[in-house]
Amino acid sequence: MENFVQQLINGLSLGSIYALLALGYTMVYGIIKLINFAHGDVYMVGAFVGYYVINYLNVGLIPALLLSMTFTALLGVVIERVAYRPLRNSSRITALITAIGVSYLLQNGMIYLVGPGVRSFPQVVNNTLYQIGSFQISQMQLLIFGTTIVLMGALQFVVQKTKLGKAMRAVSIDSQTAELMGINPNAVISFTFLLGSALAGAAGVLVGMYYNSIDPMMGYAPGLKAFIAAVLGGIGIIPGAMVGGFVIGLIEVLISGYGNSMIRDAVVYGILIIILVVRPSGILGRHVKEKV
Amino acid sequence: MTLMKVEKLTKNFGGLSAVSGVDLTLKNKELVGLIGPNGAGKTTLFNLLTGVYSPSEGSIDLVQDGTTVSLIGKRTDQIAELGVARTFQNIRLFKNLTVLDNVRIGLHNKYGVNTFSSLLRTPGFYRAEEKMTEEAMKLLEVFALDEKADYLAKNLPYGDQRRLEIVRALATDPKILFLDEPAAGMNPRESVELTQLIRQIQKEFDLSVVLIEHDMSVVMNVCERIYVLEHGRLLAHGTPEEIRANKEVVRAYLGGE
Amino acid sequence: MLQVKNLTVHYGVIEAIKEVSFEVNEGEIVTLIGANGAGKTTILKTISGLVRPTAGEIVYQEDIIQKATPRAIVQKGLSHVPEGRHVFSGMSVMENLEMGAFLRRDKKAIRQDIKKVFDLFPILEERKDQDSATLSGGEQQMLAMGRALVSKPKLLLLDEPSMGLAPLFIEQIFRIIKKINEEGTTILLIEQNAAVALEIATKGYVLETGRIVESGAGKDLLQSEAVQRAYLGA
Amino acid sequence: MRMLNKTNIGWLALFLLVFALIQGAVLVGWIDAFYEIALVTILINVILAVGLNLIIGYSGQFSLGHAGFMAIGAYAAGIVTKQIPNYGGLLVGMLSGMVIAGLVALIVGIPTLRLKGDYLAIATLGVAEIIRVAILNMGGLTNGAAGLSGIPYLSTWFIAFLAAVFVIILIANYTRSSVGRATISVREDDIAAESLGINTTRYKTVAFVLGAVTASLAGSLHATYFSVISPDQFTFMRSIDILIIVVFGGIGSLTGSVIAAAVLGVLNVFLQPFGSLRMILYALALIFIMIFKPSGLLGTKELQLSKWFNRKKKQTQRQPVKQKEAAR
Amino acid sequence: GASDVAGEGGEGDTIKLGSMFELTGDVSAYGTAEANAVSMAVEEINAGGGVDGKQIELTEYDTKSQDTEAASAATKLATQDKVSAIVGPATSGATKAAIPSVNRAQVPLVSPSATDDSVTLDDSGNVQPYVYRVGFQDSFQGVSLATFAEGDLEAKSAVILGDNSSDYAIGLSKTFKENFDGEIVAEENFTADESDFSAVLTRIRNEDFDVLFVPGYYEQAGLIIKQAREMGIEQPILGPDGFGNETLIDLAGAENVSDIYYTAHFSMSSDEPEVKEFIKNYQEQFEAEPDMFSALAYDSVYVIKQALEEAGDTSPEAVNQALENLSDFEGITGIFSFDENHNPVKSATIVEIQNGEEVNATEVSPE
Ligand SMILES: Nc1ncnc2c1ncn2[C@@H]1O[C@H](COP(=O)(O)OP(=O)(O)OP(=O)(O)O)[C@@H](O)[C@H]1O
Ligand SMILES: Nc1ncnc2c1ncn2[C@@H]1O[C@H](COP(=O)(O)OP(=O)(O)OP(=O)(O)O)[C@@H](O)[C@H]1O
Ligand SMILES: [Mg+2]
Ligand SMILES: [Mg+2]
Repeated sequence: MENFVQQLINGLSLGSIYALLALGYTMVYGIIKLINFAHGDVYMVGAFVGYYVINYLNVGLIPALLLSMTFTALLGVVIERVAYRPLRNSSRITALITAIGVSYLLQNGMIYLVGPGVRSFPQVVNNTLYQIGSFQISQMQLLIFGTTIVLMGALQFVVQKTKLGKAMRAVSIDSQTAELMGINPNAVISFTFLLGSALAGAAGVLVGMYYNSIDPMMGYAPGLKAFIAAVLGGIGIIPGAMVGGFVIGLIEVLISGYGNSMIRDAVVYGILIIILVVRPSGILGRHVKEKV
Repeated sequence: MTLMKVEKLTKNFGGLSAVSGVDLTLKNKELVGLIGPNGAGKTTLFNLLTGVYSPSEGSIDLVQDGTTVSLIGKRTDQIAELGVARTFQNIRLFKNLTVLDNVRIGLHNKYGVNTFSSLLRTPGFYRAEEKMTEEAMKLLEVFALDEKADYLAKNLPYGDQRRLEIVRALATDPKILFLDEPAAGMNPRESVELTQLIRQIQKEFDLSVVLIEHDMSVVMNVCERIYVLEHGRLLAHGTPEEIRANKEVVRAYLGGE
Repeated sequence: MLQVKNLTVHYGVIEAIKEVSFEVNEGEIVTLIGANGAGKTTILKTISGLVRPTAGEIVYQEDIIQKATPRAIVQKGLSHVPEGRHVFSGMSVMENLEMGAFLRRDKKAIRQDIKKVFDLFPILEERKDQDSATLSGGEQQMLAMGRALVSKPKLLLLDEPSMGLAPLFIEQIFRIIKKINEEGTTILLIEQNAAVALEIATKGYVLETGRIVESGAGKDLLQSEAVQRAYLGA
Repeated sequence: MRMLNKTNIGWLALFLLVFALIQGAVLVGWIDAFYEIALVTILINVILAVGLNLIIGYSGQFSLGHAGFMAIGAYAAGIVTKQIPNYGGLLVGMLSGMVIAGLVALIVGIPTLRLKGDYLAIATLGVAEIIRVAILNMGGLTNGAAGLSGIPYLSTWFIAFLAAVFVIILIANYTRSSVGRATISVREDDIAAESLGINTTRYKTVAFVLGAVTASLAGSLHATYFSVISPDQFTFMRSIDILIIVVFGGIGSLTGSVIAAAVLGVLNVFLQPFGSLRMILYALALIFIMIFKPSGLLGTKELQLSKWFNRKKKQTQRQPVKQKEAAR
Repeated sequence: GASDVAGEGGEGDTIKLGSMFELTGDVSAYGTAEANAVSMAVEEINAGGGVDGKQIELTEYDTKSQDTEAASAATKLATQDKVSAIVGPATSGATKAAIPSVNRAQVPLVSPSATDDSVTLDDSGNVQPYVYRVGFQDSFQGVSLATFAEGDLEAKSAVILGDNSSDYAIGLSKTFKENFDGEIVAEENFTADESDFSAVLTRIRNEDFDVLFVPGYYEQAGLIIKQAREMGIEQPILGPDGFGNETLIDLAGAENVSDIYYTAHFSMSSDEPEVKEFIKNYQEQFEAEPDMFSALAYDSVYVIKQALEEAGDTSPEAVNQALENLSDFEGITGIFSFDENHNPVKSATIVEIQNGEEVNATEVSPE
């Protein structure tokens, strides 16, 4: 039982990392239906920016976060402007391939610049471990978990309730008609990338600090997981991204903790497929049959 | 002879009853109109009859060679195979395929050979393809679309697209054809042409046609019987003359001149 | 109020509009009629900035707008109800109407205008929280129109507003068009339903394969034999 | 004999010509051992891409699991030919791989192909991962993570060429037939297709199974040409590589897939000496090509000999103005 | 077509040497470390007058961390570039993929770090005629570690935590299990791209055992050590040569790196002048710490140099002959000869780390 609670904590903490990334993923997806494969790599760049500013500018966590978010936000906007905007009217799969290209570019560009090796992240905050009975939870875990929840709430509010959020939805549904309403789709899309990439940057710094390990390939696996989490939760749905992230984190941890870790990934995917067969639009997605 | 019998058909969307308790019969080779205000449930009724939606309540029976088959629980494609074809309110052609291919897809179940013959190109395959093309061209000719057989469907003018959708539906060799606002977006002159065309195909292809239409010149001219829906319920039913004279229908739908 | 001068529009190599010129004065209802594919929709899209012309000039209230973005054009008080409704599916009826008021800041007045739309189209009020994708065809048409009205346009471009509407409602919609016109909105109207459209129009233009072939006062055009033959099928 | 019409003879002649050209180049020594590897890689990629194009381009199903089916074929051929190291073994291995891949595709296809778009993509990705983990855990049969090595070197470029031609003909036949059109109709508009009596699940499944079977064949060739296979050759990234070929050639153009496999194969050879810069150059090439040729090299166009032969008869079809297709 | 000017292996005043490593892709960290050391060694040799007065000309390819690319690169080096010998690649899988190519072209290949036993042997147990390695093979390390665990650590029970998708981990686990007489309490797995090991560690924490064996590389091992120690798992942790990188200590945090034992090819704190020189030069040239990968790759080049000198001929066949008979090679990773299976016969050092510092080294020789 004690173990089980500890494993739940482990699962939620892993899940909140997936969720944090999935939020940015799902935002971008929600507006231009693009599977932004480069999202994980923007996260990686965010981690490296954090690494360098802490090491060379000797700043603390908060300034590092802000600087890193600013940098990745700009990076996201530039990527959108250069690589995705020209493909706005092409098929989705074409844009997906470009996103893969951007992902390769960021990964290999970083390998070229800083080398492929792993490095440890400077620890600017003391990662206090809280011992509650026989369970442990660390300050970083709480921080990441809290950030995820807060950001989810904030994003959901922005998208559902604010004028800008509604403009984002309108653009995602029909950008030409949105233009007729006086909305500037390019500005709205840029803003979405700005927000999504800033989130990725923040995640990079937090996770880099949490695990104390960063490398140019670090975006790949969590990026893929975040994509899966976003789809599982119902792609384009912000609370869905969070739910999807937690679900995957929990499944993974519970299988490692209680099942056969050898076949963990197979079981995780098996469960995902079953969830999707039962809920074809994701956990929180509504399956609306197209009106004909 | 009765071809289709619908009883107490109901469809609820959340709290909304889009169709409620509709009874309807359809006889062999007749032309029936379905009218009603916007949002009355006409399209929803079509969707129920063709299996796109499953009804919340009620029965749909199709009489076939003397035996009755229930359509409840059947998939759209199974219903289509039983001889029920339709067109859509918002045209749904295969836009990036040619006019000819659109029709040949309609003919697929009738002539198409199986996967293996197709993969291996057996002689039967060539025969079937030829027959299919021949028949498709014949159908297109009836609608004066044969000249445009090679056009991509999306490049046809609106009126032609509507007609192509009808040809494609006819290709499945239906006993019943449901047309959802075939004259929408046509100018009055084109509507008149369409009216004649509907009459003609009903005769030539020996089928029953049910037609949703807001253009009264079309409905009153071609339909033998008319059903009127309002708020999902049947408001009236009768010959065009009866309907025109029905005060309720005038209030709810036709409006006074 | 709006002058279109020698407008030419290409889709790739196809010349959809050829040197078209016409004029809409403040307070008028002007209608464009023409067969399918004549280029009516293209003209409206060019005016609202969705399509770029290859040549010609569009002047709206003294401003040359053929290079302006749709956003800038909308800001000047021009609103376009596109062909085929284009409601924002996935957003509720209410949210759709709010999008119509995107550029407005006066919250209270917006609420009043939405109320007005509900008075014009009571069924929309019944459906106000429904996903607009599941509205019936006619309901969507009303929503598209209502959404444009919420933006309080000075010039309203209507592309086949009566398409798919019940007869009773067609009468109503034309009455509504007339009413908003009387309340001070200038209207440029495209209609297949030429008879009714010309009935309420101050003046009309007949379009044939991208060219204007006839023009005149609405009632006069209605009498013109060419129009009768070609579009009314009399 | 309808089979011996002009078009089919034309195709035969074309294949023979290509064969003769390659054979000539091999004899003269232009194609040495190194270029032969590139050639076989291209041929294997042709098979994979043509099969994936059937799934993505024709039936409109977004699959990210092609590498999984390739793995099945690779291991089937690897295991069998290590026992029976001759052409008989190769045949048995190929066929058993194809049967297993087909069955797996059938079993997973029926429930998952109801899913749309990215949901299906995740499901197929999952299927491929499950296949991979299964292979990792099959003990001595598959030799786990270390994989199989010393697989007899049985496939030659000629066998790969024959297989590629076979797959191209098979899939082209399929797409240009009534069932192929039915499959396309599902992609274009499944609701309309259903209303015409087309069982959409069936055609999606058939395309998926065919794609899986051909991927398995490619895997068998891969195993018996490179002699070494391991589970990490068949990851998600391998599926992505195939997807790139399909998109680069043009989604829905088999000719495009063939050409793209060749172009990217040559590009890879060309970039090899660039060391750690090669992936950067490759990434840039990918981005630029997609931006400047978003619909792929050929769009949906195909090389059609029938058109060529009947050119005089038919007036050339009025090509529509290029229309910006909204993302679907 | 390929140029046919040169005789095999270069002519006149140059010797052609091929280098193929994982410069991009999953394992590019190891490949890059090795490729760096190779080019450094070649520069050194050339600066020192070359081999028998001939300069070495290095041709480098990237294998993208993909097996088929390894096959293709090996073929290109052997047939088109006509090199005398090939160094690389880093991993066992890629090396095995290159074997058919080098066999066909009959060009020797020296892999610095392919550790899988079967790399140098074919299925029927015959030696692969053209393949050599400089690192330990898995079985040797497995045996050494098991012996060390039982002997020096007096362990009666062990838990194994390895990467189930890596042949390295599987090979090591297998021999460790076979040779460890105590009880294997549990065997757990993770995958290489993970960073969070808390689930398995929580599970392990409740087991009763004496030593934790982590057959894996420093990237994961560093994190495992950190997370295990933070969670209160205090047992000694045992690892293979894959631990051999300074980053391990950075990742785990020096305070957590105590009671860590791993097999090493050389000690970073060694007093040997060659080792010191190597470390200094590497640091200067690449602004990074060398690790066991780079050390092995560095030695691989010198192995080939020695073979070239002994052969007195640059033809691949002659170099291969010389490699077969190579003995008493003195490198920074030890003094060794190749046995009949082309494996180096050398002793391992088991390094002990306490508080992030190397405190002790125990020599383990092959039996
Ligand atoms: N999937 C759905 N979910 C919720 N409501 C729906 C759905 N489909 C239809 N409705 C509602 O059911 C009612 C009937 O719609 P339907 O499309 O059948 O009307 P219709 O009679 O065809 O109207 P029109 O003539 O305008 O096309 C409408 O009010 C519509 O909003
Ligand atoms: N996006 C486009 N690409 C290419 N051609 C187009 C495009 N849009 C319209 N066209 C062509 O331009 C011409 C004019 O089309 P437009 O839509 O303006 O006609 P319309 O008068 O509005 O017709 P309808 O009454 O059918 O709505 C037609 O020939 C049409 O095929
Ligand atoms: Mg309707
Ligand atoms: Mg129009």
